[in-house]
Amino acid sequence: MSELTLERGLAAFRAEVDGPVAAFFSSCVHCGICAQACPFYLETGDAKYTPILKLEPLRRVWENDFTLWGKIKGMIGLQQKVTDAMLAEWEELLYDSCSMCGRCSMVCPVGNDLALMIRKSREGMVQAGHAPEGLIAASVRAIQTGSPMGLQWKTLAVQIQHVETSSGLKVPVDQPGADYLVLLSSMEIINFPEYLEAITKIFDHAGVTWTLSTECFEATNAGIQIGNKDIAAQLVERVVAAAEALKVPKVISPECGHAFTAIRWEGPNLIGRPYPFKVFHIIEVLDELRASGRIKTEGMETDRLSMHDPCNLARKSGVIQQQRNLMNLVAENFVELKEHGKFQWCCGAGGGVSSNERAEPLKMAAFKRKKAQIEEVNPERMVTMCATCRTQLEEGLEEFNMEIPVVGLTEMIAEHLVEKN
Amino acid sequence: MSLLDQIPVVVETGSAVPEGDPQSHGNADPVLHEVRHALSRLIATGETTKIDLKAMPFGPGDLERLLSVLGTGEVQASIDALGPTRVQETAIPGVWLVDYLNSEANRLALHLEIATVPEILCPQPQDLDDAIAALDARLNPGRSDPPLAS
Amino acid sequence: MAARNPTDKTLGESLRERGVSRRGFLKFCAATASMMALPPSMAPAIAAALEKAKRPSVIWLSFQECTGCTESLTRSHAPTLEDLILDVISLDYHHTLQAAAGDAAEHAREQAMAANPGEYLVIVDGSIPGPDSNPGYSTVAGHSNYAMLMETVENAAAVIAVGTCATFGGLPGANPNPTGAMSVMDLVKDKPVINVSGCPPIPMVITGVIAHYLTFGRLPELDAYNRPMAFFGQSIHDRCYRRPFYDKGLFAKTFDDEGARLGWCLYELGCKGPTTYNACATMRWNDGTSWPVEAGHPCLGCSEPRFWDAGGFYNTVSVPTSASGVDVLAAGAAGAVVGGAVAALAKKQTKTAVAHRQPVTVEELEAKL
Amino acid sequence: MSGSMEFLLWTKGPMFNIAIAIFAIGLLVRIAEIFVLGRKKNFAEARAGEWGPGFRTMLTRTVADPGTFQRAPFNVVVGWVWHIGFLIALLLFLPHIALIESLTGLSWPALPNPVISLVTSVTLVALIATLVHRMTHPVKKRISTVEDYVVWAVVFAVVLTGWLAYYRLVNPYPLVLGMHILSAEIMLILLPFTKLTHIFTTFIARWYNGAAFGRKGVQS
Repeated sequence: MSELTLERGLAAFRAEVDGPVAAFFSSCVHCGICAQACPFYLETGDAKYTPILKLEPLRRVWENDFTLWGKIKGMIGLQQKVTDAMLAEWEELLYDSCSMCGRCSMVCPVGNDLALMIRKSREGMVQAGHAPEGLIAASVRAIQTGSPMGLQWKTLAVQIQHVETSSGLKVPVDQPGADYLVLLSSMEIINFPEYLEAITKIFDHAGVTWTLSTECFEATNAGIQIGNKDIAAQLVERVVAAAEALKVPKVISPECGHAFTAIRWEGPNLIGRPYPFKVFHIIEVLDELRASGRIKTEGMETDRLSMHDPCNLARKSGVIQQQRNLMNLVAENFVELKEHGKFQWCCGAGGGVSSNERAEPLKMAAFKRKKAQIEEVNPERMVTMCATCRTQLEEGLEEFNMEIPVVGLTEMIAEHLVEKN
Repeated sequence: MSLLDQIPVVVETGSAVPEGDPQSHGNADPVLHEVRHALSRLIATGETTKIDLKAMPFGPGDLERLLSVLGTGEVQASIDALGPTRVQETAIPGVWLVDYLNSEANRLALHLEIATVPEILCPQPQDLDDAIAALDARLNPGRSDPPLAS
Repeated sequence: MAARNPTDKTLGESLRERGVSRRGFLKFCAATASMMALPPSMAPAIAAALEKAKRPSVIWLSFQECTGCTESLTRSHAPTLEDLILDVISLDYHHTLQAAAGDAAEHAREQAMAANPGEYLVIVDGSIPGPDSNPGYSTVAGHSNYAMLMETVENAAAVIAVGTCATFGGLPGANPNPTGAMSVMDLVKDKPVINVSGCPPIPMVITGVIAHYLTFGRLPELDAYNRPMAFFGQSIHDRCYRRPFYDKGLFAKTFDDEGARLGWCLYELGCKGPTTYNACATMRWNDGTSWPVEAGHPCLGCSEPRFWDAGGFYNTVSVPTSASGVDVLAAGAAGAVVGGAVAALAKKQTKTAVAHRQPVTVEELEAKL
Repeated sequence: MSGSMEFLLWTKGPMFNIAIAIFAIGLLVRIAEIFVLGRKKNFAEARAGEWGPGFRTMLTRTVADPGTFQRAPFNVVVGWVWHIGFLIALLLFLPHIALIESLTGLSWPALPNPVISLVTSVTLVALIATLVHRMTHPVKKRISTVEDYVVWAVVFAVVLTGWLAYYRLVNPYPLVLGMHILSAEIMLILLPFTKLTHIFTTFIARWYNGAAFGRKGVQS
């Protein structure tokens, strides 16, 4: 059987070099501003977590193989080679200490999209056999069982039953021709089953036709997190097959950040063709229903609420105003974190960090940035719309003994629906 | 030839020479300040100063401005040695203009001298040494050996 | 110009003999100080030194030159200070000025050399075809310039190179230098060489250098090009009366615009004053009447090496001497060609890279667990 | 015979031609390398166009976002000061404009020389500050390479010699002017092969960044 080697890794790095990568590396002046945008550097103070430094393997491949100067350097023996040992050292930098939150991409003075290059670098790392064990395991489970957590339909079926019992509503499954195919994430199914009940209620309230698919219920994409387009493409194909089988025009990605960017932005490119359907995040759908007057709410939350924008949703997908519209619908004492929207700070758990057990200490260190932000406005509860962020906020706040509950925005909307007569 | 074309020449027709307010280039003022310092040294210690106006980077109008500021005083003197030398007191006591000319009235040097009396007006020490002898020679044109100067 | 014994009398004596009084001598010294760019307070010291100075013998050699330097020296109105100085030196041989011709003239030169070994001054104007050039380019009395120079300087006290041809090669040495012209200091290595550059040099500077030699009996302080610091120590720009306009950013753009009429700085018209070291700005020309910048023309930089090859006279100092927009375009075109070739190679590499990329299978991943 | 004037003429003549040729060829190679690599077709449905946001980011990245400014004020301000100072001295000093005009035929009004000299002095101080920062700040120290220090030295040499030449602090003047021109030529030669390329490629990089975020509906 073939195996993952340095040569395959270098080939994968090479395959990732394109115009933007060349422009970015040509432009870097080593100003170090990207470090000021990275929670992993800021909260550890360790300069090795400077974002541009994490990209050194990709930079070397670019310089050595794609520039005239690099070739001249090669002739006089000045090339800096990428070695297996180097990649082993960089594994921590490219996985454990980066949530691909993209904040560095927003502040780089010369305009380098560093997060994009981290994503590209991971392609090489996987092929060279230098991906973290936790992410490899999740990827294998996702391919083999359909869920990165090894969750199966029968578990979901139990949850569906619970939801139907408690809400008295039917959860539609495999309904061809529905408006929306709803995807879920394993984490929601296990940790936040209230999400399924909430959308069941809201869609019933708004008169939206929707369905789950027994073929594919999982929205998350371990291939994106580990950084391998072969695995990622297989997972996307499952969603596309399910949506095409049920002939739905729209697919809803759940309260999960990376699942949305995976299916919304990377998916079509992974499979090499446009979708025959449109993809939305649940928050986009809810705001559209609100705007068209199909969601009627009553009562307001009166306690002081603040909100965490998931990186993948806000900065990396442009969903920023929608969640604010929804907050204003049901909360009268909503206070923004100081830096929010496209300049929000990552919770520290994204980009596969939360699936990478050994990164736990770094994950908690990075959270301190969020914690400081929360302390600044001192809310009574936090609202968010990503299961990974929510878990991280809950664990983090508990770790620092802060009594601030975290709620999902969708559930909060569901709680304020006007009761049907 | 193409380089010649690059020489910027603009032919104007019928334009008058601009109003000729003679320009001063501001180079007189530093010299006037130097004169002021020299005057205070003269008053305090008796030290005299000579300023070589020919060595100054004067533009058109600068010398005129300098001289008009200094003005014309009461004393004028002329020395006839190796062509004329004209000494003119300025309106500032102690500041003299000494103009060294050759026999064809071309200027050899032009000095401002800050002194009670310009050096060139004073008899030269060696000439003073010979003065009595010279006078005696005129008193006794017949005598060949000069008397002792006692 | 018959050979006298030049070392008999001191300068003071010979001036006194000509009826110059002590007051007149003081005046002479004041003017000499001014000429030597020394402060007026130096006049008494100059007087004391000149009293005792001996009249030196001078041999003036003219090689590949235009006689402009000699013209410069002799076109001053008589009797000037320069004349006085020249009269008190013993100019024993001058190609252009001497009345003698042929063997008699050459004899005068040889006699002066024999009478004052190690003491006579040699003044040279004009450049010299080098030892490797065809000697026929310039000869005097059948001697090549090179041979005559080397023979004459052999027992000289010092050599004064007058004019840019003698100091730096000048016009004969300009590209492509057909005669292989060289300067005096290129050829004379074992004698002191004083360079009085300029095309032509300011006459007072020529005599000033001689006066300095007479006054102090030694060579003046020289700059890196062996030019007397007293006259070449400051640039035209530093002593220019138009300098305030440079500092204020007021420039004439053409020869007859408002700025030109108002006497603004000529930098943009190609003035080489910033890179040129000479005394024009203070000593001026034509008995102190004016000088090029005052007349409204930029300095050509004639007292600097290779000034003929330093780009156009009307090009700003900062402009390169040869490159033009066409050259940049040519380089750009070459860049586009090379760039295209490199790019094509890169494109091929990318395709190869993508082709070489091997898909990852779940089995491969599992093997890592 | 080789003195300061010969040196100056060498920098203004043959060396200038060599420098400008290497610069032009090297830079075009660099830019061709970027554009030929290009981007793959993007199949994901865009929220907005790429051109508008791309061009906007090309400009807006010049100014740091408020948060970054608060966290790294020294880095941002000093970087700004010396970049602007360098550009003013480069583009608005009369001798430089004359040079550009001789090469391109384009010219514009210059700033008065005392303004340029003041700006240059400030630039020098700011450049020294960037060096101290690079050698002391843990991040900058960690990510700095030999190239960073070489490029700093060259840029500093260009500004310093220009400043020395303006004040005519080195004698003879042709020597310091020649050193200024030579250091500028070294900078031109190094430009396509070092991070100095960012002078040109940063606008390409910013456009790619703005376009990538812009099509997802975020003005980066």
